[in-house]
Amino acid sequence: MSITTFAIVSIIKSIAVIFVLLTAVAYSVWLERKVSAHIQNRWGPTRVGPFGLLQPLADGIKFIFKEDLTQPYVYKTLYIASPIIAVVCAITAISVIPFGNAITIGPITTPLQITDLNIGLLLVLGITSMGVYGVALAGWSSNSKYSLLGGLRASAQMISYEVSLGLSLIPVLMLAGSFSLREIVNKQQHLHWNFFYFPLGTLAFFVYLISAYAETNRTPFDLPEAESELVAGYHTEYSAMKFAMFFMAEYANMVTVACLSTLLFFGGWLGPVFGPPIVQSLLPVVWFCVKVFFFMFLYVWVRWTLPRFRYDQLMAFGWKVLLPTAVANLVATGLIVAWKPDIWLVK
Amino acid sequence: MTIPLSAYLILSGILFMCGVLGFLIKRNIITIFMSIELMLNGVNLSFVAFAAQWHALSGQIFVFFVMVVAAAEAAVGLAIIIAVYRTRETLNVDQVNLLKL
Amino acid sequence: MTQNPYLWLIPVLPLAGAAINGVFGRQSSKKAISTIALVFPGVAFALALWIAARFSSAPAPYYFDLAHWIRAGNFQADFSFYLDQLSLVMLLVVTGVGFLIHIYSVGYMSEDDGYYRFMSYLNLFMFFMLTLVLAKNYLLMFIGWEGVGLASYLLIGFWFTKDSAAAAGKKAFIVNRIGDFGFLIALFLMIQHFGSLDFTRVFAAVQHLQPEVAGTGLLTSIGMLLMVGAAGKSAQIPLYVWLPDAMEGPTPVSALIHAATMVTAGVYMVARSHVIFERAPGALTVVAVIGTLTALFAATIGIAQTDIKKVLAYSTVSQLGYMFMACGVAAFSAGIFHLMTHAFFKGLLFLAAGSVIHAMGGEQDMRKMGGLRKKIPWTFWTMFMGTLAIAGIPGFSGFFSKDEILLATQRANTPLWILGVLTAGLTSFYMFRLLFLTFFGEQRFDEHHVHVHESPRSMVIPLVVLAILAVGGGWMAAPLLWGKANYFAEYLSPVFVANQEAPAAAAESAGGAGVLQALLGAPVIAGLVGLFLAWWFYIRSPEAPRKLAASLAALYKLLSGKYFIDELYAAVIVRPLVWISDRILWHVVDEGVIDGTVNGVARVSRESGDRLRHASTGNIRTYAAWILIGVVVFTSLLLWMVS
Amino acid sequence: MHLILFLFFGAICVAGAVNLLVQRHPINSALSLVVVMASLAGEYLLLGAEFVAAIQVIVYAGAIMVLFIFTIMLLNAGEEERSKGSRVAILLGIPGVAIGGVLVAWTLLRHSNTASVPMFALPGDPRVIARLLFRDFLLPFEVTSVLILIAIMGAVVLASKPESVARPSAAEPAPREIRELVASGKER
Repeated sequence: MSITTFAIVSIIKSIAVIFVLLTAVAYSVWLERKVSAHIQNRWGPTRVGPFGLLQPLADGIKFIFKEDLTQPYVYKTLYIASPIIAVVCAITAISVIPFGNAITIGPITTPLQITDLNIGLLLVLGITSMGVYGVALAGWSSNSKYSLLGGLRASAQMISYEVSLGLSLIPVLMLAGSFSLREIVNKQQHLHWNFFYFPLGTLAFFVYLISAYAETNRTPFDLPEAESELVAGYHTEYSAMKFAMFFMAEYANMVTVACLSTLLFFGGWLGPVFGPPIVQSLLPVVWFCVKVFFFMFLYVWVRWTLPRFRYDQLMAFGWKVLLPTAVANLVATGLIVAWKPDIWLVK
Repeated sequence: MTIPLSAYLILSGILFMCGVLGFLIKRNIITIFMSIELMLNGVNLSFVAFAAQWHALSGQIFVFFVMVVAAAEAAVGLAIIIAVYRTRETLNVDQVNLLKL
Repeated sequence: MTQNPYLWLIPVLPLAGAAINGVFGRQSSKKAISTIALVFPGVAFALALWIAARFSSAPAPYYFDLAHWIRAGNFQADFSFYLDQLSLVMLLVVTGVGFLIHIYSVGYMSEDDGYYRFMSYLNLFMFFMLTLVLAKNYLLMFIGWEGVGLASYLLIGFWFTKDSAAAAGKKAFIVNRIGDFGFLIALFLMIQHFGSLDFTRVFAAVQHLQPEVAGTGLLTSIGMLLMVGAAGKSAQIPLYVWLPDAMEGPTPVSALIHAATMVTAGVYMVARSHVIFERAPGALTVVAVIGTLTALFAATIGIAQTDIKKVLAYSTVSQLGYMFMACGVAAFSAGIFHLMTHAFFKGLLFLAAGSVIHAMGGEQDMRKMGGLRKKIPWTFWTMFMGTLAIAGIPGFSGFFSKDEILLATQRANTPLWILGVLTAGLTSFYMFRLLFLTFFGEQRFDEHHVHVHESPRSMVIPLVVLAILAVGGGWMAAPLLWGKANYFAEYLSPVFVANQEAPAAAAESAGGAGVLQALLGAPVIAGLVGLFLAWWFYIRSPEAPRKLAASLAALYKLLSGKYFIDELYAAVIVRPLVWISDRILWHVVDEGVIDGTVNGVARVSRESGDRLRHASTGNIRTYAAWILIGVVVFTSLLLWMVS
Repeated sequence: MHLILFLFFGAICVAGAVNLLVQRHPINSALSLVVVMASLAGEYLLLGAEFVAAIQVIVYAGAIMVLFIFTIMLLNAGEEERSKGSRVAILLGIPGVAIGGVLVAWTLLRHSNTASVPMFALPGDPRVIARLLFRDFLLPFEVTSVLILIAIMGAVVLASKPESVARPSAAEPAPREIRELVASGKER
């Protein structure tokens, strides 16, 4: 595999993944509107295409043609830069996510993953922490009190939950023994999913899930851009395309979180595989997509059922409840793993 | 293909000197504080470069400790800056020269 | 060497008396004070007599080590006491005459309000004098030496309210200290070379010292330094100036200290270290010369004095000169004999002068006296006895002791002998001048101002006793006249065993001829001539002295001005010293150097602090720049050193 | 190829550093510093220290710089105005930096013959680093943890509202008095 072939393959893979990601983002918007509607006993978008499937396309076109007005008092450069930062960070996180094991087309067999870094998980953490800049700078550069406050609250929330996110991942690492996501998945063969590593794995999963929701400013934790609170939080001053970018960044983050949770806790692409080799190589991807879809559904489901946290409750819960449990869990798993590395309570 | 060690050292030297210059020229306390962080980063780079050259991982360990200290310093420093701002209403370092509270 | 456990009691008893009087004196009555002041020295005197009585029973030198004092390496000095014939004589003189003077001063000082203080000082003086006399090593002797100096200072300056008394006390003490300086250096030399200060060990070391070491002037220098000490204490030529001023003190003090005991300490010390002086002929001649010169010099001044106590003071100086002359010609026993007789008649003369002053209500100037013969007969007769004794009239103690000295000097070296005889003449002249001025001629004071009265019994009794001693004291040496050996010299011979073969023997051979020659000897003639001249001047033609004084005005002024020695010392030593300490030591050294450095340091730190203050401007960027400069300098230094 | 990457990241670093000096608004210099840190992470990757790069991004770029931006936002620090400031800083500072630079360059060039650094020479494998960190450097690790604890407490106390800090009521006028003093801009 010379350098050139490697370059071509990786380019093809990255284009494919980005395309899939963007469509997934668009259709998660659709998913959200449909599910939220059905939760509220109404139909949601049905006019545009069968079951409203083309609604995201319509939204996209709408955003493109909308008037993009930038206020004079705005700190121009950062005002434009921040949505870009947000989107870039959200998308680069996908590069490390494996969504299936290897696939051989003709002479080339490549892992179904853009790149396999042995510090994969760390990179994801790094990227998410960089994501804070987009939000913070957006809030600040639009130069209005609401957006500033919204930006501050959002970044404060993301920072404080980032800590518990990181700590909740460490038990998974202890079980897997490596940062590389592919390695973690391979460790979860034969239904040894981390989720089933009762009780520590499950606890770790729930801590992860909650802090991930907070990271992406979703549902119970979406105070910063809640309409009733701070008008629209940090992206009040944004319109049209820049607003759409924030939207895309948010949903991209949701997708990343969903992928991560499946990989780390629900055994990624592992599932029963049968049929001819081509089918066998594609089935893991199907399993992976099913699990991701489930988590996306969970996102939407939680959003439209749970009430919103007040800001001090949110911070208190983050620091005084979530973080201690994450640490306790970490210590417990550490002890257990050190004591009996391969013990499984649920066989 | 290999890169001579001195290249890394020159880069860290430049970063360090920029940090020092920033410390001297800038008037905003926060910017001064940032130039200190820049100096620390320059040092980190030379740490890692030497670690790579001597094949001793302990060089990298030192980078972690530098980071920890930098984090602690940043936290306390910024708290102080906030406190100074609250009493002095200014961030210009030349006006913060009353040698008393 | 027999152990005698009572030796240490003799000095301690007066100390106890002094302590009790000193502490409880203020609130106890005069009677109680005087009883204590008399009982303790009295017991000491009795103890001394008891020891003297049993003296011949045990082998001569008694010793008693009271306690260890200094143990420094091989140098050792203890509180140990030593008694041999010489110190027994001194002991008897000191305790005897001292006790008599104590009785006398009870009467003399009774109406003085500092009575208890005076008595305790006297006892204290007795304690120090006895330690000096009974010491077994030079260090203990030195304690006594200093103590006696202290006591004399206290007693001279007893009426400290009087400026002149206080000044005289200070002068006495300082001049003594100068003498002690020489004495100390002698002690150091002894320690250095003989390793000890104990008499027996030092003299043994000196005895078998090789000639070449002695030749190097070690012994001569020690001798000379000891002489300086003695000169200081016994008021010889260079350091005699303090004695005439010491007359400021009460008369018993002058009698006890400046006649009988303290001033003789120098002579005793020289006699005690005769072993050193004998092997240092140079030092011995110096002693002799100083002695003679002092004798002559003091006698000449004595002639022109008008104050009765000053005359006696100068006569004491001159008699001490005689004693040193005796020691100088190695006739130590003669010196000690004269010391003893002098203690008797000089003590008597002073006490008599005291009672005259007492009678005259404090008047001391002879020109205001005259014709007291009838009014105070007891004082007159006792004083007359004393004058006869001191003038060397045959039959009285002075004749025996002084002539023996002159006899020894005649044999040793004639020029000193001639001066000696001349001094003898002068002595008798000024003594009889004193006698005729005070007791004969017409009264030069008006009756109703000064009602002359005889002194109380407590003062007269000591006078009588001393008069008897002054007369009888000399007969101990009488056998010399008719050929037998001089009893006193023989008695002292074991102490001065070294020069056994020297003059004493010669005295024996010339036994027979000695009688007549002694009687008609030059000193007796000189004495009689002095008597006749005094009679001629002051009885026959009272105006003669005035005429003579007018004709020899310059000489007379010189003598009455005491050769202006005091002024000389003041000009040569005191004023330059004061100038130096004022101009240089005070302004230049003290203020300039010491204060200068201290204030300098303070000023430097303050100013540097002030200058540095400007460095801390509060501007953070300045600090940063300074830090950077520091870093750069250090790294360049480091690199420069490394490369 | 690596040289190109090294030069690329190096150039970004230097550009970021210089930008930090040139920019007048602190937010810009803060962002340029973030850029410097990210490019440094790239350099670490080139040197093979992946874990360090990741940590650099997470800790430095992700946490510390966020703190800085927070402070800038909270205090809405404005443009830097040209106050005369200390002459010493300029007079001594600039030559000092120059000499320092010369010194560093001189030493480096004198040692320029040192062995070159092979790429990815040292796989900064987290497993090895962990073993080192928790065995050889355990004490420093614990000490730094205490340091961090103290820093947290310090920051909380310092940055908390004055009411919570025991401020003697009598001293209430202090801030105004100081403000006037400062406002009058009395230069030392």
